[in-house]
Amino acid sequence: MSKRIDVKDLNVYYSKFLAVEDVNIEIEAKSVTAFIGPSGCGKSTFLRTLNRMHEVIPGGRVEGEVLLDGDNLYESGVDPVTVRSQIGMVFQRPNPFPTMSIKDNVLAGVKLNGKKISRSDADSLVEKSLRGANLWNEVKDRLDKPGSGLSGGQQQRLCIARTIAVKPQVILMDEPCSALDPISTLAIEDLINELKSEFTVVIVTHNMQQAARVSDKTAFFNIAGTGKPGKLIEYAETATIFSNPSVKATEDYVSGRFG
Amino acid sequence: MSKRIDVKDLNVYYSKFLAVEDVNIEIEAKSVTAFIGPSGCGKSTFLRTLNRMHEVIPGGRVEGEVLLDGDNLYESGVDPVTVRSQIGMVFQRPNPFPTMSIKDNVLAGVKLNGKKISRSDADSLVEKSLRGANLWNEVKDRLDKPGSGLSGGQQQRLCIARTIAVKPQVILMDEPCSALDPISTLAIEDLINELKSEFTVVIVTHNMQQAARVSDKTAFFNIAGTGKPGKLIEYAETATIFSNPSVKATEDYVSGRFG
Amino acid sequence: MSATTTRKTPNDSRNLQNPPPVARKRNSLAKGHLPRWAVPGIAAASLILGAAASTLGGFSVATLAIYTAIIFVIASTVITTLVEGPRQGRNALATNLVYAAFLLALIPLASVLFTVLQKGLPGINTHFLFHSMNGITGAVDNASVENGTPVLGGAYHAVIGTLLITLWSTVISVPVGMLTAIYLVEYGKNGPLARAITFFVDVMTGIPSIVAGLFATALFAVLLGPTARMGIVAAVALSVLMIPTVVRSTEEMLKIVPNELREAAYALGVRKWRTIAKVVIPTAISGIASGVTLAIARVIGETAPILVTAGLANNINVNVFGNWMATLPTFIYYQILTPTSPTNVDPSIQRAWAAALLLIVMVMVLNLGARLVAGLFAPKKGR
Amino acid sequence: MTTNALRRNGSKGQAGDKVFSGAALGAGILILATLLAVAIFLFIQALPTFTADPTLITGGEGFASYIFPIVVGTVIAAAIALLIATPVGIAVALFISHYAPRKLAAGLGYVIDLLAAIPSVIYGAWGYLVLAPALVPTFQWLAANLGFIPLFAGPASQTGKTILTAGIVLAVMVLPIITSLSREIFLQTPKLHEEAALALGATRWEMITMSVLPFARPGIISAVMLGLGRALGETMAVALVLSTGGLIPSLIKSGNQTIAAEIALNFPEAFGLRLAELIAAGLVLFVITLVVNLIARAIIARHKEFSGAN
Amino acid sequence: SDSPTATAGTAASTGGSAAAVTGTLTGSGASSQKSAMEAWKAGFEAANPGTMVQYSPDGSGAGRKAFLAGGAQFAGSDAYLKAEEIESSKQVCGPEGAFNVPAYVSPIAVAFNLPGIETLNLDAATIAKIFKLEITKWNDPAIAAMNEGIALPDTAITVVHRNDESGTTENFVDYLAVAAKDVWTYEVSGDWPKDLASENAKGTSGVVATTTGTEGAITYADHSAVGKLGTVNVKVGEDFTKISSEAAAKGVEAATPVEGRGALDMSLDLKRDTTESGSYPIILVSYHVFCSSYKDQATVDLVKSFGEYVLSEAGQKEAAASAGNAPLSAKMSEAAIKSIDSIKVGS
Ligand SMILES: Nc1ncnc2c1ncn2[C@@H]1O[C@H](COP(=O)(O)OP(=O)(O)OP(=O)(O)O)[C@@H](O)[C@H]1O
Ligand SMILES: Nc1ncnc2c1ncn2[C@@H]1O[C@H](COP(=O)(O)OP(=O)(O)OP(=O)(O)O)[C@@H](O)[C@H]1O
Ligand SMILES: [Mg+2]
Ligand SMILES: [Mg+2]
Ligand SMILES: O=P([O-])([O-])[O-]
Repeated sequence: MSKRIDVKDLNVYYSKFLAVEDVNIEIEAKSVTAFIGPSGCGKSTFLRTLNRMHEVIPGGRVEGEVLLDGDNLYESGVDPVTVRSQIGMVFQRPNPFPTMSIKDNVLAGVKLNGKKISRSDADSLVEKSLRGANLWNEVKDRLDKPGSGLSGGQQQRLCIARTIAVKPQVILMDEPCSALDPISTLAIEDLINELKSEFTVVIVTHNMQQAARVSDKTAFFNIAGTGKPGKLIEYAETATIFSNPSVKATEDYVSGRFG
Repeated sequence: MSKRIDVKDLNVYYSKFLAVEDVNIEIEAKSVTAFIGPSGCGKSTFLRTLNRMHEVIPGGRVEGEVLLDGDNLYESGVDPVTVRSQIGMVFQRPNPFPTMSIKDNVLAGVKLNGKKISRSDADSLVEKSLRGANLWNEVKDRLDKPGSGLSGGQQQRLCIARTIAVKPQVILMDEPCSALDPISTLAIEDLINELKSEFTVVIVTHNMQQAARVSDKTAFFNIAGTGKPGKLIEYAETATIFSNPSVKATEDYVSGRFG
Repeated sequence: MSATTTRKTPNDSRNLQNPPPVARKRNSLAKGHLPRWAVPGIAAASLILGAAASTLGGFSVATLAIYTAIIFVIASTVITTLVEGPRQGRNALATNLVYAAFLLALIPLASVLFTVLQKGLPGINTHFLFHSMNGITGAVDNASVENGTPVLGGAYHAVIGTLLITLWSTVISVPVGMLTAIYLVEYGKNGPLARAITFFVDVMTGIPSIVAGLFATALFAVLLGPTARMGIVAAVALSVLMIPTVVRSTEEMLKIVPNELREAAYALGVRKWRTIAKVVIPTAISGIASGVTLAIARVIGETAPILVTAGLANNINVNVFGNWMATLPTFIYYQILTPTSPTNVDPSIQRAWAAALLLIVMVMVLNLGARLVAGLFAPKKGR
Repeated sequence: MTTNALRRNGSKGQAGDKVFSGAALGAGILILATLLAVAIFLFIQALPTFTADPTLITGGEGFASYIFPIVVGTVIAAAIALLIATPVGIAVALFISHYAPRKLAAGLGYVIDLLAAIPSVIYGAWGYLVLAPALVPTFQWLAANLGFIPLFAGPASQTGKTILTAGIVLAVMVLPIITSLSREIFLQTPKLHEEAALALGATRWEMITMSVLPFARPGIISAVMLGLGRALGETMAVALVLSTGGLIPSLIKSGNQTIAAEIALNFPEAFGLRLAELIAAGLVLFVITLVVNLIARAIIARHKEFSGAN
Repeated sequence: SDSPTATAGTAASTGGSAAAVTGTLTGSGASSQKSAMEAWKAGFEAANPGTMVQYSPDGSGAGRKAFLAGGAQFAGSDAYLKAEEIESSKQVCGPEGAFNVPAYVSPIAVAFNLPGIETLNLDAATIAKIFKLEITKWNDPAIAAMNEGIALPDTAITVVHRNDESGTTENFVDYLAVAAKDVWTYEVSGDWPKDLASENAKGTSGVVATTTGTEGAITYADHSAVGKLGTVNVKVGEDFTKISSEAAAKGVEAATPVEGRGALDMSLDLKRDTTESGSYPIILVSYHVFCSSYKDQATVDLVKSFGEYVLSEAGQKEAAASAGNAPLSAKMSEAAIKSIDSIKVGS
């Protein structure tokens, strides 16, 4: 099962600083949406508002609505925990739990919430998730070793496996491949394609090729200058964005002639 | 001034684990060399042996020789501090000093050398280095703010600026652009091209296009399987590696058909 | 391009079959670096000079050590500065001072431990360990001194008292202290209440132990009447002393848990309290454990607050909610300050030092236990 | 308005969060309440001192002139303790975290922690049995050679039981507090930042000053404050080691007194107004701690923006 | 185990007293009584199975305070209750208030550390001058005059006094203020005069240890605790009296009851300037303070039987054997027992 996301008139603040201004976007269920744009334009910031992770940052707050299949995430009475267990997230920097083994890292989302899970279910979930993240072969012999002993790329894939394991309805990924080699990247891209058949995926990427390869629709964010808020400039079919964008800035950016 | 690096019969260990085996490579002065290969094959590990940063990791040690213009870095009596001040390094993860302002971060390495530096020299050095890292415009108004307040991409560019500022003879970069957007990436690539005229640059990258764009020679590392040591498979002119590699694995890797 | 190499033009072949250059010059990277024997050399010279200097002004091992250390620190700093430059000189100085500080810190430790062992070991035996002081009078001590028989009476009752009172104060302080630290780091958001708590916790560290004792006495006098002296009152007094240490060390440790980990857990839909309990605390557990151990060590040796809260007993009492109790520090205190037999103080002094040894061993065991616990949960990598 | 599906099962498990945050808040408030109760207790008990006829106060010249020398003595003892223990403690912590061979480090840390395990009575006994006599020759040397400095004015104490000795004993007692807290924090310095410094060609010491110490700074200040609390409040060791007396500048003569020791020494026989005086002395100590902590806070706050956390 | 002396068998029961008493008796007070109290406790508990005595040696002041607050059933004190304290005792003790009985006599030695010299003869004025820091050398003519034939060294005198408030100090300076009133002009209190800066230490054991460790040092301390230190023979009348239990008992004989007290009260005014040869004037009489009535019969029985045990010949002997103090004279004991016997159940 997957769900659609509709964002209406969203402003995102860090205390008084308006980081992202007036975003309206509709993300369809069972699709992959890519966010692209120059560094600092607020892609990560906006992405975090989609599962209320933005609130975790001191001073972080939003105005506007984010609807998950019509239900406003920010309506009073909505528990952010519920939101986040339905909308998973993979971060820019790999952050496995240092106190846990590789296996426990994968099971973290399940176990930390105190859910009981049988041994065999756990084992098969671990294997499935790690295979999905293309990490199984590398770690299958050391599932009980700490996750922090892996290389950067391995760690990031572990984090992806961990997110997949909770089977969310939407998966947000903030430059998930920026620490990965092409092989792992390809595997993840394949995985995203697989996930798409069941889940809604939103991905921030700096890699134009990646955006072109994996996404159905692409959103281009830009920023007018330092201290100014980031804005959604153009949102359309990926093919359109890369071949026939309607805004000049988008064209400049995707063709690398920017700035 | 720049120097060449010759590596002879180098084995790199983490305690008893042989991470990289028997590397022989000659890196020419005033050139850009790219290291590519799948995740976990030991690129970072090997790169760190080139300025003895490997020793910082518990259990990290090497066998063999690394010659900087004929002087063995690992000869007894050589101070790693001397080595590192001649061979700078930019890391995979941005690591600005959180307790220093942006300006002090740039000057951190310069101040170490104890040379008194006049205010105006310092200012111009800061500007030059930040411009070189394509960060000047974004931070020029907040040079006295902490470096940790920047976005990931901005932080990484700050680290590059910091390394450039000490004017080392060799610059090692471990996936310096993996957290950067295309614009910053392009700027850094341009910068590498500029640096090449004076310095020796070694760069680890997952981005094949980047390797093709910036490097004169490319080294392909590979690993036979988990627990096996990484090896240097092929080392040649970048054009050769990408168009006419002599080893099958290289060809598979650069064309994305690997594994 | 250095001219110091005899190397020919670089060759492109991947196999380095060329023999290494025959007459290589001295490694320019090693230039201006002290040879390996320099440090032992300077040390030996310092020892000789130190011996000379100390004989001038009355020889003793202490002055020899001090002079040698000072000469070594100065000489190696100066020589390193001259040969390797001021940066290396400063580095050498820092290294020397850090080592010297460590050795310096060992001196009182060694001296105290030696004193305690020397004076305490003779008194350690099963009689001492498993008997109370019940019925031991000055006459008993006089008899054992005059007849040369073994000293009677032991610290068993005080060991029980120490364990129980410390256990209860830990049971009170650790939850309160840790929860407070959690409030400060995870919930307080540096608001006015959090800042007030942080500040007053610091102030609390300065409460003299006797005041804590008097406070607990007054508190229980209000609650239960003036006769209320018992183990639990002492435990409350000790808690007042312990809580700030627990809060402070836990707070510092929680603060340095990277936010990334919290975010990772939140993003998995983990509730905040579970994130704190299962991710944040385990990551910081090693530091928290040593903070708690420190806090326990801080109060387990307290005398003054126990005297006014738990009284003094010679007999075994396992009930912290009734009757008086002795602890090892109060036992030691009275054995030293008012010996059982004023005329023959040796048995009391022996019991006091043996009890001190016992107390130190207890804290050591506690320390080891804490480390073990910490090791089980601590981050699996790192130093 | 349609019901929000996210809200429906939203409260499930939320109770845990409420209970936990409530407990955390409760604990914090309990501490504040306790401290307030201690302050009220001190104030009520001390009140007679402030209303009494000044001639009835010990010394006969009112509370201020009674307490002033003891306050100064307390500050001297604590200052000596911190002047010794802070640099040594930080250096020992650095030794364990960054200098000692890795395999030894944990054991060495444990050894230093042992200092915290020794009860204050034992420090007191060790202080007057071992340390004080051992210091007598040094004091005599100081009096003979540096006697022109008021701090070392002679004649030196025959017994060695001086405020300097008490300060040294306090330093030893405070050392493990500073060391163990600093060490834990030094060990947590992000590898990234240490490597950043090393890669710039920093020596070990430069790496420490660039990344370790700035990162640990607030923690070090907290550790020192904890140590200060111990030094200010320590009763028994000072009572046993110090040969007390009126305020004198010389550190090597008997004399001076600390508040905590003054309370401990006189409390058993104190009665009526005298008792109120001693409690008032405790209140003064409380205020001193408050002021010192205010200053420490201010120092930490000044560098907040650049704090190492996150 | 709670019976470490099981094999030693010293605490032999001397036959139960008439009425079998049980219960816990709580006392608090002078630390100087701790050793004697341990002996009384052991003897009393052995003779009366089912009883427990707990005594906290918190100090006389703390003990009196606890007693007056109802926190202890009796107090041990180095000084008798003052009139206003007796007045305030009526709150816990009923209309007749509390009373003092002597329980413990301790001679205070003036003890010094001069190798090879075991006794010195000194008069009150010289002792006062030494402790006033006016005489600073051991071979001072004033000392030499009274000690012909003793080779006095040219050592500096180091005065060691108590740094805690103490009954020993109070009795010692009381002696100086009375017997050498021209020299010793300081106020009599348990605190050593602030103006006389010299070495000091906590507790009797502290001053003894410091004196023992410092050659040329002199102090004052309970006679039982001075160990190997030399002691001063104090001039009484024309003779020098050597310190002893007998001489101390004689010193107590010379005391007179404090005026204006109730019939039960046995507070004593010590006569420090007695000239009766063979009596030792630097003595400390330590009291037990009881209520004249307690709430219930069980408590009354317990208090009476303990109080009387302390004053009995057996009790005084046990204490002397353990604590090295001087026993009360038979006459004084009898009078004190009579006082205790009249304790009754109050309203
Ligand atoms: N915690 C924070 N507090 C205040 N401002 C912040 C914070 N994090 C980011 N910002 C600011 O918000 C803006 C958007 O940052 P954000 O990290 O969302 O950009 P981004 O598009 O993800 O960049 P990158 O591609 O480098 O990751 C930037 O100007 C940044 O400086
Ligand atoms: N600190 C360490 N201790 C032990 N083994 C390590 C350590 N760091 C890395 N390794 C192991 O060494 C091997 C090489 O790792 P390295 O980080 O050099 O790979 P890499 O090629 O840089 O990978 P990536 O592209 O993901 O950065 C891997 O098997 C890794 O698990
Ligand atoms: Mg981002
Ligand atoms: Mg790497
Ligand atoms: O018995 P003291 O009051 O002198 O301790």
